[in-house]
Amino acid sequence: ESAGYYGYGEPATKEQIAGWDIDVRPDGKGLPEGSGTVDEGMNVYETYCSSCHGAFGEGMGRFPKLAGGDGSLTEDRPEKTVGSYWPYASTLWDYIHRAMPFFAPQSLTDDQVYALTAYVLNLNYIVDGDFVANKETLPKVKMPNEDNFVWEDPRPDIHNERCMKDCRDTVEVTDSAVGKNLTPSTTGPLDKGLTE
Amino acid sequence: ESAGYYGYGEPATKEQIAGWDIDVRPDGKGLPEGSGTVDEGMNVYETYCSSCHGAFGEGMGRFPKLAGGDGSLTEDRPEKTVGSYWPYASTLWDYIHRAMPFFAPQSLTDDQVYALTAYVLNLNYIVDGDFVANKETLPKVKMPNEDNFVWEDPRPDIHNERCMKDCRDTVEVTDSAVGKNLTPSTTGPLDKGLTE
Amino acid sequence: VGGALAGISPRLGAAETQYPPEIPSWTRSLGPGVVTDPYGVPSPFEKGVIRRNVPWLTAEKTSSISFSPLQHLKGIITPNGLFFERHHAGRPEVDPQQHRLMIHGLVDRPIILSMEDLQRFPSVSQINFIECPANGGMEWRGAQLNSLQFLHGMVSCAEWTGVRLSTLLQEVGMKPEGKWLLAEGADGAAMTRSIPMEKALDDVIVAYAQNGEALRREQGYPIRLVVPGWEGNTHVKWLRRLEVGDKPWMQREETSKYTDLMPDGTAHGFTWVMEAKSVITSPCPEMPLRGSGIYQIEGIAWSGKGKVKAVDVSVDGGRNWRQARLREPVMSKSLTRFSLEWNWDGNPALLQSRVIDETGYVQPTLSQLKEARGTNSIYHKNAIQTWQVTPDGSVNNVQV
Amino acid sequence: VGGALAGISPRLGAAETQYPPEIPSWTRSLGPGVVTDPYGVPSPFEKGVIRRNVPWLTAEKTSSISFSPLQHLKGIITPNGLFFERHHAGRPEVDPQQHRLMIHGLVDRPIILSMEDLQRFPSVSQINFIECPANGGMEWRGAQLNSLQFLHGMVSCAEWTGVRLSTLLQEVGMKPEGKWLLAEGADGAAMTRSIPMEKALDDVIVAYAQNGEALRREQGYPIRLVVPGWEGNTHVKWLRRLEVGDKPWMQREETSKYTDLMPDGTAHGFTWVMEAKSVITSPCPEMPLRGSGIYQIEGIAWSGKGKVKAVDVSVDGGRNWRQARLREPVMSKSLTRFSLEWNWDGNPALLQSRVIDETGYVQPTLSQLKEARGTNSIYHKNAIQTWQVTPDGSVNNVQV
Ligand code: HEC
Ligand code: HEC
Ligand SMILES: [Ca+2]
Ligand SMILES: [Ca+2]
Ligand SMILES: [Ca+2]
Ligand SMILES: [Ca+2]
Ligand SMILES: [Ca+2]
Ligand SMILES: [Ca+2]
Ligand SMILES: [Co+2]
Ligand SMILES: [Co+2]
Repeated sequence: ESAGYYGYGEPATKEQIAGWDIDVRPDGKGLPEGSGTVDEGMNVYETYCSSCHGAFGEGMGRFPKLAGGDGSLTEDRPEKTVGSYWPYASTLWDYIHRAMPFFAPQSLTDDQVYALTAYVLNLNYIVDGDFVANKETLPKVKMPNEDNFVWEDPRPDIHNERCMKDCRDTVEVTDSAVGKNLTPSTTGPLDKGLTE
Repeated sequence: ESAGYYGYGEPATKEQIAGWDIDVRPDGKGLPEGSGTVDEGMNVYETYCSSCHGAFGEGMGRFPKLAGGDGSLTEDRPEKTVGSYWPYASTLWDYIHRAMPFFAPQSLTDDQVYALTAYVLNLNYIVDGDFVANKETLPKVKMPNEDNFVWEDPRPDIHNERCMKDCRDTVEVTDSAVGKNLTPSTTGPLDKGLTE
Repeated sequence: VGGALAGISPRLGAAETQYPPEIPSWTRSLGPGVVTDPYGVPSPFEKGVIRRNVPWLTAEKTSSISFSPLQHLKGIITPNGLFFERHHAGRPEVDPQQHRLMIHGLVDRPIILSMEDLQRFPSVSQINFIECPANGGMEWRGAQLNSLQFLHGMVSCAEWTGVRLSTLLQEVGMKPEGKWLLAEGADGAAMTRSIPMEKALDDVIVAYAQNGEALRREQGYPIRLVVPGWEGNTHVKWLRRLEVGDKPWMQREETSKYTDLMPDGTAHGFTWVMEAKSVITSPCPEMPLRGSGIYQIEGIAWSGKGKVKAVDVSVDGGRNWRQARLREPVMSKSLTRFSLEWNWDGNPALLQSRVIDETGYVQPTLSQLKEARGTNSIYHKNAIQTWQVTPDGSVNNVQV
Repeated sequence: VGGALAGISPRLGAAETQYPPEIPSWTRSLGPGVVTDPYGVPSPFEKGVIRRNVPWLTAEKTSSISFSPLQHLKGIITPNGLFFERHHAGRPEVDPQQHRLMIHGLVDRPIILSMEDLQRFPSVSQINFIECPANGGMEWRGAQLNSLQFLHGMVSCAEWTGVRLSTLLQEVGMKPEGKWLLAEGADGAAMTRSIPMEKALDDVIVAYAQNGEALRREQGYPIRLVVPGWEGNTHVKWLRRLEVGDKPWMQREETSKYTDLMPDGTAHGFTWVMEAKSVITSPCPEMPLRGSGIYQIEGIAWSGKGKVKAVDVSVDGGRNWRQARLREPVMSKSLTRFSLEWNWDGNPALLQSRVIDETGYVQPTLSQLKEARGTNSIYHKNAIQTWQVTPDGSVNNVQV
């Protein structure tokens, strides 16, 4: 059938699309007018963000760290942050704008989101203190970890034969969950969450 | 696998089986010791049964009629009762014993059930007033409608070709549910039952 | 796009719409977290999607039926909370710790099984419909109810898991004279049905699970018989006892009830199979049309004898038919969905569906059934349903 | 057999047992009638069968997970009330009357659909599992949780009904440059994922029903994407928007999250497929053995690439394997049940299951995955699970 065969629904008007089309791509497509500085970002951040993510993006409890972790990706305990891990700056604008602050998503102005983006990038030493984020500057920000991403699935990375007999010599139990005291109750009422 | 291969559960003892094995067959298999007369049955019936089934088995509201309906099976509105329809007397003993009185099943003694069986049969003019029901007499009671049952499924009784085009000449709506005012509400809360 | 710094969620307000270009309130706030409902329930917006009963049909709700809301259901699985109900003495509250299954009679090793014992046997799962043979039985004499739910809602379909009767009968060592099986429930009706051994050994299971979880109380918790394709009443619920015998028991439910009275006064017993049936579920009285245009006529079909082979749809009261598309998966003794595109021009129409099953059986018309069986056989009314479409889009139950 | 005339139900009493030869109290009384629960709920005896969470895993229940009680589930359908949960901003309460789906971008006819509009399109049903790619992700470094539910309960399976994306994209007239699709949710996370057009046009649906009824709120009511076999996170819930574009959007969930960090510091993105996996569900830590004897080792297997071809079971930690029986139906990108009889002699044992899917892929060991990917890739841990059986019948989560 050709387009419009069923004819259900209504045409989406430009205004309606504008109200919902909030996504932003690495090439800057989707970024609105407006701008924000690192300093402005610091103010907004203190008001809406630091309570969960810490004054310098260091995280609080199990709320995510937003800065730091440089060079940790090959370590035993990697710290994946905006600075150490994220491949694109656009994602930061997009995500803050769509999902933060956690308890009131999509409540910030575009200028505020630009400012916060500038601030978080600066916390990660990716941009200088005089950086002004806008739809021209952001797509040009090169994230430190961008080139470490492989956007193709290398799997299957394990290729096994279906062995049926004498498939291995020894079997040694190397670890057990017994006695670790990490398992919530699996009968009766739910365990109370630690955060409540 | 042979019997007992899994070996789960426990052997059912004679006593345990006796406690649960309550079914009765037309040949009398399953009928216990004991007996009851039509007169005894009338007393028990008045105490436990007449409130729902009427003093003479004539039924109450939509509670089933237990007697009458003779010769009605070929009429426009057949009345299917123990007398007019049921093929076997054993079923009466079995059913009263397992399921009646409605609010207290399996509360009657075997003698009471024999007496009730005799009484309901008598209400239907199937046995005389001096009939004594017991495991000898009951299997011999011949029910009036027994021979009208065919214990083999005659279906498929309709054999259609799968016609696709011009399969009938006229189509006339012969009846409609519209306006009959019989349909409970299909949205919102449930209709209150008439009996509540 | 964006709010004001001053207030959080500044655009929230009672008079607001929630559709584009507005950003809905639920997008601008946090919802309740996980395990808010450790056992989940439907959205409050779905509160009309419930089982319903017809008060004037039965004397008591304890010996009564409730109907599945077919007009709202999709696919072939009936969610457990909406499976139709048929109780003869209410819905017992059985304690699975205390409940037992006794298997005895013409066997070498009569046994008593706890529910734990039962679950240790090899198990199978199968998706089967269950239909009460009285489904639609109030319509022999004429059109009465203007509702898909009340006309056809005594059929539901689930994935059943349990133990094959053949496994259990092998375990107890059936004697060669064992030709019949009595199944008995633990409800106040102590419901019983006689089942011939051939069927019992074929595909019958003692089920303990329904759509993945323990049976619901309304469907026989903790165990029931599933007798694929046969009268719902044979699927004895709250199963407590299985006795092997050499003859049928002629219990009340297979003599007084669930026998089919013919116009000549004879009656057919042991009419166990649910013959093939289908019904259009959309549109239907509860789901009328909204103006002319393209619709997908959709419905369900099933056969107690195996798989659905085809379904045809007519929009002119059975004069002409077009073959519908069957939706995967098509499974034996399970509901099967069909659909057919229809461009409604706004004129009156008479919609019908007609199933053909793998035995070649073609679903009959009501007139044919009445001619063959009269109007007093109550059960097994598997006739073609006619929905009358009027120019305003209303859909009504009519007979032609 | 029979009571006394004097009192009704004379044998009822608190100290009584309810098993043979006693007649249970629920057989000697009437239960509640039909529509006692117009929408049914499980027996109170099943109150322990619930979704559970692990409080120490996440900061907030609003961005958290709950696990399906696999130890209690049978067959392949997960009942809707027990489907696992994964929310990033809680479970929004969406009003289906106000909810809209917008389809725009590189299309000729951008449209906005109400939920009624959407349900008019031709629909399909398919039984598919959904698995969170973080299922079991806490066990890369060692055995932590001693519970089937918490180790593997982020997978569930349902019959989904909805409209093929290909149908919708055809309706809006996709431009030839349209190579990617962005799906966006209406929750507080406004969850987004980029999906390549090839997959979108293959088997993805916009689902509005789950096991016959409307989606549950926890699963995206009123509509979600079902992306068969792919990471659960791509199955965007509370779907509000589909945009066609020429490049992926590199959203937070496909960059910061759901990418797999390798020991050399590189990371693999777009690792969408859930590779084949299996786990023994009985016995398991929650369902220990009760003495030596015959058991049916049972479990579930699945593959994001199609059908399960075979499952093997080992009782000696992977030294020797026997092929298990697969239970019908075996469907593509659906859970499949397997079982194998085992006569337990009471000695210690190490139970494992290993799935082979239709591509010939054999489920790997944990050591193999660790060797290939290190211990920090979080997602896609589809390794063979080892259950340690001790002489007292206990079953423990161990690594070998
Ligand atoms: C009430 C707590 C809270 C507040 C306030 C909050 N956040 Fe968050 N933030 C979270 C949580 C929780 C997550 C993880 C959400 C998830 O699991 O998807 C998160 C995630 C993030 C992330 C992604 C981290 C990653 O590595 O993927 C960024 C960036 C972020 N927040 C920025 C902000 C900014 C900027 C603000 C202020 C405008 C803010 N947050 C306010 C709780 C909060
Ligand atoms: C509280 C009401 C009530 C009382 C008291 C009662 N019954 Fe019933 N009886 C019913 C109902 C309701 C049915 C139909 C049950 C069903 O739907 O399966 C029934 C069915 C029967 C039937 C089967 C009728 C048929 O045609 O299938 C018989 C026989 C019967 N009762 C006998 C008795 C006897 C004997 C007693 C007394 C010991 C008794 N009943 C007490 C309500 C009652
Ligand atoms: Ca866009
Ligand atoms: Ca017996
Ligand atoms: Ca507004
Ligand atoms: Ca019959
Ligand atoms: Ca006692
Ligand atoms: Ca991934
Ligand atoms: Co904005
Ligand atoms: Co007795």
